[in-house]
Amino acid sequence: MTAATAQITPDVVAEHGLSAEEYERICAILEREPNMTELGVFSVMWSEHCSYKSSRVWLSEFPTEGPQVICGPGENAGVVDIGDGQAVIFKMESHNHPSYIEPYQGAATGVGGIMRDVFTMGARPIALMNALRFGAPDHEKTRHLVSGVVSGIGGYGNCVGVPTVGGEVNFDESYNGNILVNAMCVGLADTDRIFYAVAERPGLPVIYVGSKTGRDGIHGATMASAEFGEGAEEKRPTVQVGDPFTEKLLIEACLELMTEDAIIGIQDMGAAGLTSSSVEMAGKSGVGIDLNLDHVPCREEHMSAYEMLLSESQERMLMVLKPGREHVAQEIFEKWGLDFAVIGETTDTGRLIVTHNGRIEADLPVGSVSSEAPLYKRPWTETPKPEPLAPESVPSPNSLGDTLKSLMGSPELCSRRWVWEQYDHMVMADTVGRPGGDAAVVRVHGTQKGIAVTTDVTPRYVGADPFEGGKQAVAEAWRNLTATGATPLAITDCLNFGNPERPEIMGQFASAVKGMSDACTALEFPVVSGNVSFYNETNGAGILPTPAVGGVGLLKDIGFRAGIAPQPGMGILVVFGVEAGHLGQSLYLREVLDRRDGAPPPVDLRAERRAGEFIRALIENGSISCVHDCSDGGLAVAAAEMALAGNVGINLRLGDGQITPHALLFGEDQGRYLVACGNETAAELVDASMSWGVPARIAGEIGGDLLTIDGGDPISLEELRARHEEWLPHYMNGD
Amino acid sequence: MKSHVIVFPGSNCDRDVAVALENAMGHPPGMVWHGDTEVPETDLIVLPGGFSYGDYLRCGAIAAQSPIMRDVVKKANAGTPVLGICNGFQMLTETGLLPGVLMQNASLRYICKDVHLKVERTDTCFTHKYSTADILRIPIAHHEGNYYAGDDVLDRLEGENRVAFRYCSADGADGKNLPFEGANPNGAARDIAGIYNEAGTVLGMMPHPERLADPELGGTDGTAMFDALAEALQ
Amino acid sequence: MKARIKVTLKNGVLDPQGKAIENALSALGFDGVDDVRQGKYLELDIAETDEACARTRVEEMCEKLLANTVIENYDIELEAS
Amino acid sequence: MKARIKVTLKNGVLDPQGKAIENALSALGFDGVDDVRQGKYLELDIAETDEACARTRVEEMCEKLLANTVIENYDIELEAS
Ligand SMILES: Nc1ncnc2c1ncn2[C@@H]1O[C@H](COP(=O)(O)OP(=O)(O)O)[C@@H](O)[C@H]1O
Ligand SMILES: [Mg+2]
Repeated sequence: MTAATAQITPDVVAEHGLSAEEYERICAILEREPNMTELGVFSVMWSEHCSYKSSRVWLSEFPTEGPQVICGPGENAGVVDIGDGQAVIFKMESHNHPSYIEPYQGAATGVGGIMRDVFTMGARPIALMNALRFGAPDHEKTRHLVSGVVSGIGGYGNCVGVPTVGGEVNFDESYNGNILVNAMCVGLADTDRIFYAVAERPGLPVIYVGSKTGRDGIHGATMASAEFGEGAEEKRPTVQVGDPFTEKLLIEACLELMTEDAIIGIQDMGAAGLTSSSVEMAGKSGVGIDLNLDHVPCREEHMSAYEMLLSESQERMLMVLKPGREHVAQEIFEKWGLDFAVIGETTDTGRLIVTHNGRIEADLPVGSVSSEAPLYKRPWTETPKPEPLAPESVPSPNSLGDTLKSLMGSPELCSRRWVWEQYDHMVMADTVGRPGGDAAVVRVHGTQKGIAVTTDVTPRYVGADPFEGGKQAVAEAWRNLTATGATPLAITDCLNFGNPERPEIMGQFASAVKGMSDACTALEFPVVSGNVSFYNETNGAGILPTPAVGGVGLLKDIGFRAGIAPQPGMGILVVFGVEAGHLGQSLYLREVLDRRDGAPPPVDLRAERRAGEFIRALIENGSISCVHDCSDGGLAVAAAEMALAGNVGINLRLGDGQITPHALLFGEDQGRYLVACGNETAAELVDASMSWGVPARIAGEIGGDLLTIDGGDPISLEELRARHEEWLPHYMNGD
Repeated sequence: MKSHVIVFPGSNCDRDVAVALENAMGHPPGMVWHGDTEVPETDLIVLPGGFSYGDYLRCGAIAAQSPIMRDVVKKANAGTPVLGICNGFQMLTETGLLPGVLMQNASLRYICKDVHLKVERTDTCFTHKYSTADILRIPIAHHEGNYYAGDDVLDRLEGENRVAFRYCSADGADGKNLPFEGANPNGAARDIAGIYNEAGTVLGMMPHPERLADPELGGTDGTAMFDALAEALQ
Repeated sequence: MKARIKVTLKNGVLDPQGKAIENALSALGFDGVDDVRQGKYLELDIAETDEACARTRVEEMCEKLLANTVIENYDIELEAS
Repeated sequence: MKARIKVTLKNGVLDPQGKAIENALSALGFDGVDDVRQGKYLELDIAETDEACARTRVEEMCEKLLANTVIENYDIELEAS
C-alpha cells in the first residue's frame, strides 16, 4: 500500500490536525476525496502555523505602514529603509516545541530558519537575537533545557559567523512544560536588490538548492510514514538536525547569485518545506506549478511523495529563475558544493501538479490550497482587569540595600553574561554596542550608521492585563532603542500563547494585539513582520501570554550614541519621566513578597513619546552619552546596573518623600530614563526638560566605589557584582 | 607590502581581518580561495578565524588538507610570515607548522569575551610595536582554544622563547588561581594564547586582534600588530 | 569493569559531520568511500564487578547523560578489568 | 566493506571532555566511575572487497585525516558488508 492509496478515515484526518468540517471543505473544493499525499499538503498548508487561521482577523489590526516601510508583513521578512539606498530586513520566529523535545537542535534550527527568511530576500544577516523563556529554575528540566538551547543557538550562529548580539531570558513556572525559543535575525540589503517570493508567470524553471531532503520533521505525518512507508523501516525520529556549515555556504551562494540577473523569485523551505514554498510562490502570482519529485535531491532511499512534500529538512531553498539562466545559478551552487536541481516549471493551469515515478501524486488548485484555509473568529473573553495597588499598601522591606542586592542576584535580574559569552557577539567586527546594554548596536559595514536591536516583553504584565502588557512590550522596545540614541524604525513580533480554542486565551491574544497596535500607532513604530505560536500549553495549563517584540532602530551616526556605563566626569544621575511608585506586578512584589497581584504599570503613550524624543534629541546633539531605561526592578536596579557597567559608585537620593522609598526605588513606572552627566549639564537638562513637558529629578551622585541609598545602606560594588554575576553560572553548574 | 588572506568554506573572520590589514597597509589584501593551489607572491599569509568546513571532525583538520595549504606550508617553510588567528591557529597545528593541539575549552563551552594578554616577545614582525610591559585586551571567541602539548614540547617552546602571548589578568598577574573565572579562559597549558615556529615567522594565536583594532569597537590593542606587519614587511 | 560505549546517530538523522568527512576523504583522493557516519566513543571504569549490574548502571548513564536518545543510539561492551 | 574506526586520545593526553563527563556522572549520583575518556567513532563503507587492501586504505585515511596522530590512536575493525 502506498501513501496515495491509503484509506482516509476520520482518525487519519484528525491525526493530520484537520477538523471534520475542514476535511469536508477540502472535499468540496476538490469535488472528490483527496488522496493521502494531497491530504498531507492540505494539512500543512491549513495548519495554524502556515495559515494563521485563528489569528489573522486580529493581526489585521496592526499598523503596518510608514514612510520608512518598504515591505510589511506577508513576505518572508519585513523591509525597512535606512537611507543611502540601503534597507534592513528582519523577522522573529518561534521554535518552541522542537526546542523542548531536543533543545540543542531545536534552538539551532530555529536560528537557521530565521536567517533563511532574511537572506532569501537579498539581505546579508548582520545580527541575531534570541528571546528565551524557561520554566522555574528548580523544575527538573530547566537546567538541561537552558544548557541545550543556549549551546544550540551559539552552535549555529557562531559557525555561520553572524553575531548574536542580545536577547532576553526569563524564568517562570508557566513555561515548565512549554519553553519559548524565539529567534530574530536582522539583515542588510540594497533597496534595489530585494527579492520576493513570487513565481511571476508561467513557463519558468523551478529550482531546488541547498541540502538534500531526508525524512526530518515530518510531524503529524510520522504515523503515515510508519504505516505506509516501504518495507519495515524503523520508526524515524522527527527531529531536524541543523547543519550551520551548509547554511553558511547557502548564504554565500544565494547572495552571489543575487548579484547576477537570474532570480525571479526565491523562498526558503521552512515549515512544510517544499509544499509551502512552492504553493506560496505560485499562489501569490496566480500561476500553477508542476513539480517532478524524481529530481528532488534525496538523502534517503525510497522516499514517498508524501514524505518529500512534507519534509522539513533544513538548509534548502526554492527559486524561480529567468529562463536560460539556470547554468549561471548551477555554476555558483556547484562552486559552493551545494545541490542544485531543476524540479519543475510554473504553468498556466493554476494547479499544483506533483509527479513521482511517472505517477501523478497530487493535483490541487493552488489558489485554494494557499488562500482558502478557513478563517476563524474564535470566541474570546476578556481578562478581568486587576485593581491597581496603592504603593503605601505594599509592605516595605527591612533593608532597602539588602533588597536591592537580592533583586540584582535573582534569576530574573541577574547578569546574562553566562548566556551571551557563549555567543560570538563580535564576529563581522561591527558590534559597537555589545550585549549588556539596553539595545545592541551593530554598525552598517563601511559607514557611520548603526542599527540598534532589542527584544522585549514582560509576560507577567501581559498575564495580568493583556492590553496594557501588549502596549508595554512595544513601548519598552521603543525605549530600549531610544536609550542608545537610535530612532526606532519598526518591529517584528512573535506572539506566543496557549490554546486559541479556549476563549480566555483568545481574549489574551486579542487584547494584547490591540494594546500592541495602539502603542505602535502612537509611537509610529509599525509592525513589518512576525509570527504566531499557539498551543503552548500542557494539560490545559497555558504559558503566560508572551508577545515578544523585536525592535529595530537607526543611528545616523554611531559617534552620537549612548551606553549604560557612566564615564569619568559624569558626577550626576538624573531621572527623566513620571515617578509614581507603581508596584503592581513588579519584581519587588514577586521576588521579595512572593506576590503576583495588582495591575501592571500603565503606559502613557504620549508621555512615553515625549520623554523618548527628548532623550534622543539630547543624544543626537551630543549633550548626553550615558542613558539607561528603567524597567524590571525599577530605578534602583537600573542605577545598580549602571554602577556595575561603569565600575563606579552611586548614591541614590530618595526625593522629596512624596513616594515611599521602596516604591520609588523598586516601582516599575514606565517611560523613564536614567541619565549620567556632568554637574553643569544636569542643571541645563533639568531646565530643558520642563519645556518638553518631561519631569526630571536629580536622582543621585556618581563616584566612589559604593552604592548607597540616600547616604545609608552602603553596598560595595564588588559584593553587588558578585551577587549579580554569580547566580546563573552557579545555577548552571548545579552548585 | 602584499598580503593574502586564505578563504575556506566556513571562514567567517576573513573580511574582519582584511579590513584590519587594509587599515594598516592602505590597500586591501588579496583573497585566495581554498581550492586554488598557489598563493600569489606575497609578504604575508593570513589564515583567518571561523569554522572552516564547519569545524567538523577536528577544528582546522579538513582545511589543513586543502590544496592551498600545501603551498602555504611550502612558503612558510621558506620564510614567508604566516599569521593564523583562532581557526587559523588550529590549522597551523593540524599541518604541523606549529606543535601541539587545541583541545576543547576546559568549561566545554564556547567562550566569547575580552581577555588580557602578556606579550612575551617583541622582536618579531608581528609584535615589534608592543612592549613586554604591555597588557593587551583582545577578544577570544572559540570552543577549542585549550592549548595542549606534552611537557617536553612545552619546555622546548619556552626554552626557545617561542611563546608569543599568555593569558593574564588585567593587572598582569598570571592566569591561574584567580577568583571568579580566572584569567586563563580555556585551560590552556601554561596560559599559552599563541606560539611561534622556530624562526619566529609563523604565529598562531587564539585571540582575535582584528576585533579590537578600531576605536568604535571599544579598543585598539590589536591595531599595533597590523601596523607592525605593515612596517616590517614593506 | 571497563565499559566501552559507542554512541551513534539513529538512522535517518542528518549527520553533517559525516558528510563533511566523506567530502574531505574524496577530495584527498580516497574513492569509493560511502556512508560516513560520525559518533562518539567512550571508555570508563566502573567499580561494579557483576556484569549484569554494571550493564544496568551504564545503560542508565547512557539514558541520562551519555547519549541523546532522541537522536542517538548507544551500544555497550563490558570487560572485566 | 564496512569499516568501524575508534579514535581515542593517547595515554597521558589531557581529556577535558572525559573529565567533564566524569564530574557530571558523579553529580548525577553515579559513584565509582573512573577514568572516563571520550573519543570518536566513525563508520564508513569502502568499495574495496579485499580485507588487507581495505585495511591499508583505512589506515591511510586515519593517518592523513581521521586521527591527529600527535595525540590520538586509532583502531580499525572491518566487516564484509
Ligand atoms: N538570550 C540572550 N542572549 C543574548 N543576550 C541576552 C540574552 N538575554 C539577555 N541578554 C542581554 O542582557 C542584557 C539585559 O537584558 P534585559 O534585562 O532583558 O534588558 P532590558 O531590560 O534592557 O530589555 C541585554 O543587553 C540583553 O541583550
Ligand atoms: Mg533596557
